[in-house]
Amino acid sequence: MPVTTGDIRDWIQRSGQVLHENNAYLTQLDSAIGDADHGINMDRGFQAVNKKLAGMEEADISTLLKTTGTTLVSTVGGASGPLYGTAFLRAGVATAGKQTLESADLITLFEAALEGVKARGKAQTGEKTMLDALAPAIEAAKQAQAAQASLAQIVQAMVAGAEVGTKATIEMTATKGRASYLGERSVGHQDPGATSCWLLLQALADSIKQA
Amino acid sequence: MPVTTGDIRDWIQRSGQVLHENNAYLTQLDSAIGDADHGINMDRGFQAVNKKLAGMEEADISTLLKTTGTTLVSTVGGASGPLYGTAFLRAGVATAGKQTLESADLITLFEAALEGVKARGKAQTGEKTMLDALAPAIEAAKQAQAAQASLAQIVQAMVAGAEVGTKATIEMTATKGRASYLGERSVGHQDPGATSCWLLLQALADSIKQA
Amino acid sequence: MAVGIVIVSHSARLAEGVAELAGQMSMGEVTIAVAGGTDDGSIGTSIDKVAAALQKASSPDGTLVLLDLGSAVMITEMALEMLDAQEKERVIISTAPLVEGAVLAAVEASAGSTLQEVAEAANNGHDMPKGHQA
Amino acid sequence: MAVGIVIVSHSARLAEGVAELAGQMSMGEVTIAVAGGTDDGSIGTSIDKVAAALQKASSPDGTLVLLDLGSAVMITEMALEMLDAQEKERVIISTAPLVEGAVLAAVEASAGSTLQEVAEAANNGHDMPKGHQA
Ligand SMILES: Nc1ncnc2c1ncn2[C@@H]1O[C@H](COP(=O)(O)OP(=O)(O)O)[C@@H](O)[C@H]1O
Ligand SMILES: Nc1ncnc2c1ncn2[C@@H]1O[C@H](COP(=O)(O)OP(=O)(O)O)[C@@H](O)[C@H]1O
Ligand SMILES: [Mg+2]
Ligand SMILES: [Mg+2]
Ligand SMILES: [Mg+2]
Ligand SMILES: [Mg+2]
Repeated sequence: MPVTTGDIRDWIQRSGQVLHENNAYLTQLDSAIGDADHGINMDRGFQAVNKKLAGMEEADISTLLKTTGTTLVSTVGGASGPLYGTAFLRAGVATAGKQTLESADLITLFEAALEGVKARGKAQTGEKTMLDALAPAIEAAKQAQAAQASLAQIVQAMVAGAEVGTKATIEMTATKGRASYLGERSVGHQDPGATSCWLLLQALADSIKQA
Repeated sequence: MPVTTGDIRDWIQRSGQVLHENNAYLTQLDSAIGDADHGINMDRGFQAVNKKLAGMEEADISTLLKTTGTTLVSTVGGASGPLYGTAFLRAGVATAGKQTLESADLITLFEAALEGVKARGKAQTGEKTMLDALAPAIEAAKQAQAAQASLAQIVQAMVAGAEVGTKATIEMTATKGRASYLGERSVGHQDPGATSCWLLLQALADSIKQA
Repeated sequence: MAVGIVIVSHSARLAEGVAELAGQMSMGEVTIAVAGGTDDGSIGTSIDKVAAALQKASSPDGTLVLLDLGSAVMITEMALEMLDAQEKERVIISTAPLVEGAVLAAVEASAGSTLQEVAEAANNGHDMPKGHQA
Repeated sequence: MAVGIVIVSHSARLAEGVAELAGQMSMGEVTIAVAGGTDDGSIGTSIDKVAAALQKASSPDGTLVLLDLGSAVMITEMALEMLDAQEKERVIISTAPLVEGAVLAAVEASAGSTLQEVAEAANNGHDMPKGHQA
């Protein structure tokens, strides 16, 4: 079954809920290697997103994603704002005109998001950022797709890839973002942005399962 | 006639008056190559000094000078605070125990002040600062003394030396203080601190004439 | 007209303080616009504040943007992307230290210098003397 | 106990903003005391405020003082001269850029580093990346 507009809407709403529930957790992760606001930032951003989307009953997939992007840019207040903002904006552009998303469309969506984050933050994988969850998630999705997995399985593979990637950030030294101010001392801590990325993918998996 | 405690008190009071009258002028000079507050700073400082001294009827020369110094340090708020503050403090130390000041004592007083300004600001003459008024004033005093001039004539010579020195700052490039941020553009403007130094010496000459 | 200056900071007080300090050296001859804190007043950056500050400090001679931390660069770039190409070309994002760069840029801009000169002056803030030289 | 940090600025808002920003990165584990503006609230420095901040941020591990402009060095040194020799020895006046130095110093101090290490971390603020590196 392809992903519908309703699934995307459910995903974004669910993301808001999940990030709200994980506000303290993400903020605590950020307190170890940053400025203790990542949970606050993401919660604030997605609350604004969902308030905005509530008034947009007729929006299609692309519009939902773009609106999420611009709203995150305007409301998050931290580095994750322009980063996730660009990710969702590019995802919106990549899905223009689509009423549903097949596996290939979903991978295209996330590849566009990945390119957006890379372009915005000038980071590569291995620098202990959200990229280290997103990039392996997409790799896993592609492998699952090559192995003829269903769309639901592909998304499950993304979640698993993001989980592995997020946990791998623990051993990384941060070279981008505030955590880079800690240098070697950033080792031993899980990156908050990678963690929120993993949570967002988990929310997508749950929305698709639900559907 | 030697300089008395009353003369020193009169000098400091008169300085307050002169600086008050020249608040706008000094501030305008500072606006060209600084932050437009030198007149405000000096006026505020000497107002505080004179309020302080009003309650110290029994103070001797050294105490008057030291109190002036500490009060300037506490109240001026700009670079001229620690600089003039140190100058007056050192002058107070150099006149310890003196009930009156002969020519030699006066020169000692100002040499101590000069050393204080140099030590505090790590500047030399030629850097477009108050030193460029004070140092030539002392040079002129020494020459007058060597020529057997009276104390009043020596002080007059100081005023003349400070005037020449102050005007010479117009052609100098500032290499210390805020004016140094202007680099070559500081040329063509008279240094506010040199100007206030000249005014202070003029006030001393007037106090001695008055006596 | 002088080059305009924009101060982007995660803290509203910090941005205003920098503008206050730098403004003292430019005697009101230079527009120094601030974008400090988030829209709801907490610590962070706001694209709307940055865009408004860019607008306010906009000058035919150009605008120099100074930032407190590297993480403010991204939101500033997104604000710049909202400008038309011509306006965008007249903006430089400085890598200079915020306070020192802003003071030196304000001095330079008040002398009527070009955007390039103002940007270079700000860069002298990397090694502004704070021993006894100044 | 961590190395203490003192922020000396001509502007009260600037000093408080820097403390706010740097404090975010040290999670309350580091005392960051401010001395901003004159006693009457105008732009300038106050020896009493500097002395009070030095007292507040005093730590057996030492104190790092960061300044906005070179002209704040003199009043800071006079405030230091009021301390006893032993206390004075535990204070370093940094030449680092104020904002960048304070953030890096706060991070370093919160890790329990020595005064020398905190001072060196602050000095990395001279070239804190503000392009896309951070
Ligand atoms: N240049 C970058 N590229 C990719 N991700 C980044 C970059 N800088 C920061 N991040 C991500 O942003 C997260 C921090 O987000 P957040 O705390 O909301 O912002 P801030 O650091 O401004 O407080 C980090 O954990 C990291 O994953
Ligand atoms: N390092 C220094 N040594 C000697 N004099 C100095 C030094 N720095 C500044 N000055 C003097 O101080 C004057 C400026 O005083 P003021 O405007 O009150 O202080 P600020 O520059 O802090 O606003 C200058 O004109 C100069 O004469
Ligand atoms: Mg954060
Ligand atoms: Mg933040
Ligand atoms: Mg001044
Ligand atoms: Mg001043």
